[in-house]
Amino acid sequence: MNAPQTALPEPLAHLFGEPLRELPHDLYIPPDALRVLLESFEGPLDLLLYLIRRQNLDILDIPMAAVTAQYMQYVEAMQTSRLELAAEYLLMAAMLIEIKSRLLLPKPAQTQEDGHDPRAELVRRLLEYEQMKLAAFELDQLPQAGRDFAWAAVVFEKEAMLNLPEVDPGDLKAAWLTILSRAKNKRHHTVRADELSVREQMSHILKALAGGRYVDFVDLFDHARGVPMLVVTFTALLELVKEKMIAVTQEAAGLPIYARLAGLGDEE
Amino acid sequence: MTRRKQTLDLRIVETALLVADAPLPLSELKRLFAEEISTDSLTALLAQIQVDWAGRGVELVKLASGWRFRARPEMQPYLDRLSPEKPPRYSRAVMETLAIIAYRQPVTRGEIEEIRGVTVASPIVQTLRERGWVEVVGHKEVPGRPELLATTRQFLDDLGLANLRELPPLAELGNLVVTEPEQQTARIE
Amino acid sequence: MTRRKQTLDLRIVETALLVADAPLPLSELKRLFAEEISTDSLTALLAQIQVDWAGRGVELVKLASGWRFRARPEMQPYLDRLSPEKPPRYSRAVMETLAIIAYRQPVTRGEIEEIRGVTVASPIVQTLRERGWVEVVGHKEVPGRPELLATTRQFLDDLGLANLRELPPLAELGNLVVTEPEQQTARIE
Repeated sequence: MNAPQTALPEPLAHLFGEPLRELPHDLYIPPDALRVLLESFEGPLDLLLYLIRRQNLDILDIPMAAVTAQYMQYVEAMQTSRLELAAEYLLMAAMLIEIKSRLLLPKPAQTQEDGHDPRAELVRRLLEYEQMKLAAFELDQLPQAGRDFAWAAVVFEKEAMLNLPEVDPGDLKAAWLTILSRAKNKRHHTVRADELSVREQMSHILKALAGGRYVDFVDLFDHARGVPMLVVTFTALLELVKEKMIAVTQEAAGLPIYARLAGLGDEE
Repeated sequence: MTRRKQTLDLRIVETALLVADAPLPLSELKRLFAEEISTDSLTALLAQIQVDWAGRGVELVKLASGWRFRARPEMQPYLDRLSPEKPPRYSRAVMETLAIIAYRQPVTRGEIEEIRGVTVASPIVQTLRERGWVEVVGHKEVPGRPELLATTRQFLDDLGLANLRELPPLAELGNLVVTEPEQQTARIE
Repeated sequence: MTRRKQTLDLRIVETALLVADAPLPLSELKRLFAEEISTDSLTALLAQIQVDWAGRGVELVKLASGWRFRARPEMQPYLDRLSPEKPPRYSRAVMETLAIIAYRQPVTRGEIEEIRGVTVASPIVQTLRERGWVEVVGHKEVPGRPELLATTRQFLDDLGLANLRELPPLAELGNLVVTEPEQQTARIE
């Protein structure tokens, strides 16, 4: 990074009581860039890796003093710039200082953990993190649907063949049963076959009178269909009159009786 | 245009059309190319693609809103096997309304509502009328002159019935429904 | 199989794959045919389609959930001209979390945090779940019963992978270090 050598208005940090006006040369970052750079780290492990890799240090033989010092400089720079400092950074700082101090202490003779390096756990974590960091980079290089390639999307316009629901008489019965089971009083809802034929004939008569035609009462009866049908038709006519669906008129006794749809004659 | 350049242009247009989720007008297709492409050249490319795809299951068609690849209708029988559509069913509201019209006709909407205990939305009756199963056969002479609804000949045909009496008799349904004994004796018979 | 029959079968499979809005597994493709088709015949058809499409802008690929046509990544620069708003790249935090879930699955959030050394914000996992790349596959039987996260088939599909083994190989831990071999053996247990 080629940094412009502008004087920093305030000490970046204090190292051993001395104000640090400039970050060490290899560490120098223009103040504006500091925030961006620090925000670009994915946490303390990432920052540590950066420090180690940047100085080409052997990760398996981290010079704890140097790395800890550098790390602390960054952390202090973060505090000076009033960047929101995540607890993880401070935790890592504590861990680094602890490792450093344990390395400085003479090893207690009796509890000699043979060859155990206090740095081992840190190194393991750094390597594992770096492995995943690289894997993330590799994953991001893979062509990604939507970003790097598009799926084929040929349309298939289904023939506007309206698929109508099928209904069979049993469905009607089932529907009626539902109504029945819901109704408090099913007295009105019992329909018998003979009643149905009356109701069917009622619809027939209404259709015959469609458009407000006057139809001779006699013509509504179809003698070919037998006496029971005549009775049904008569019952249907009575029911229609009673339910105010048709009107039956006769000008005078002996003249033909006419049936028509109710209400229409009054307006015409 | 060199032959090679033309092949690349063809591939680009073809690919764009194969992945587009909407028809692409010429103006859009032109944006595929950094250098300007004339309408004639583009139309020639599209015509060439149509020729390339002749005899396949997918064709390039020109629609009002642009060009688009689509599966030929002949492919429908095969494609239908992938997603066999379940026959749709009428909602309970439609079936109940139909049952009431069938058994209680001629009947007004108000009467249907009385029996069902809920309002009958217009689309329900509309559905049945559009299906050709229900028609208006008159008006009842009460305030508002409500329409009288009845079933049609087509309804009987579609359900395979000769007449309404062939509908399942409902009298014995009483056995299937748990009600108080006194209510059962109160039935009109 | 007659030549003509084979051409028709090719067209049918090709059309179904071009039209499908998700990868089609062999089991699904078999349903295209009324008569039974052997896996070998079907695989041969798919291989033939791949040959037919060689050198074009769209290719047939085998993914975790089945076969699907997709535009070659080389075509993306052209396609991007049609829709300039590219989906954003995921942040490093998202990609690192995804990598840990992909390579270490099934894994808890706590375990991800341990590897990354920072807390994993909920929106990160949420982003991956909404994309359909990560799902909860169970709970770890430790206090708090944290969710176990794993990648989905769609994750593999969207990255053009047939299975998890096709993920880029992890860098060997030893190779991460630029040192003499003897040091490596000395330090890493």
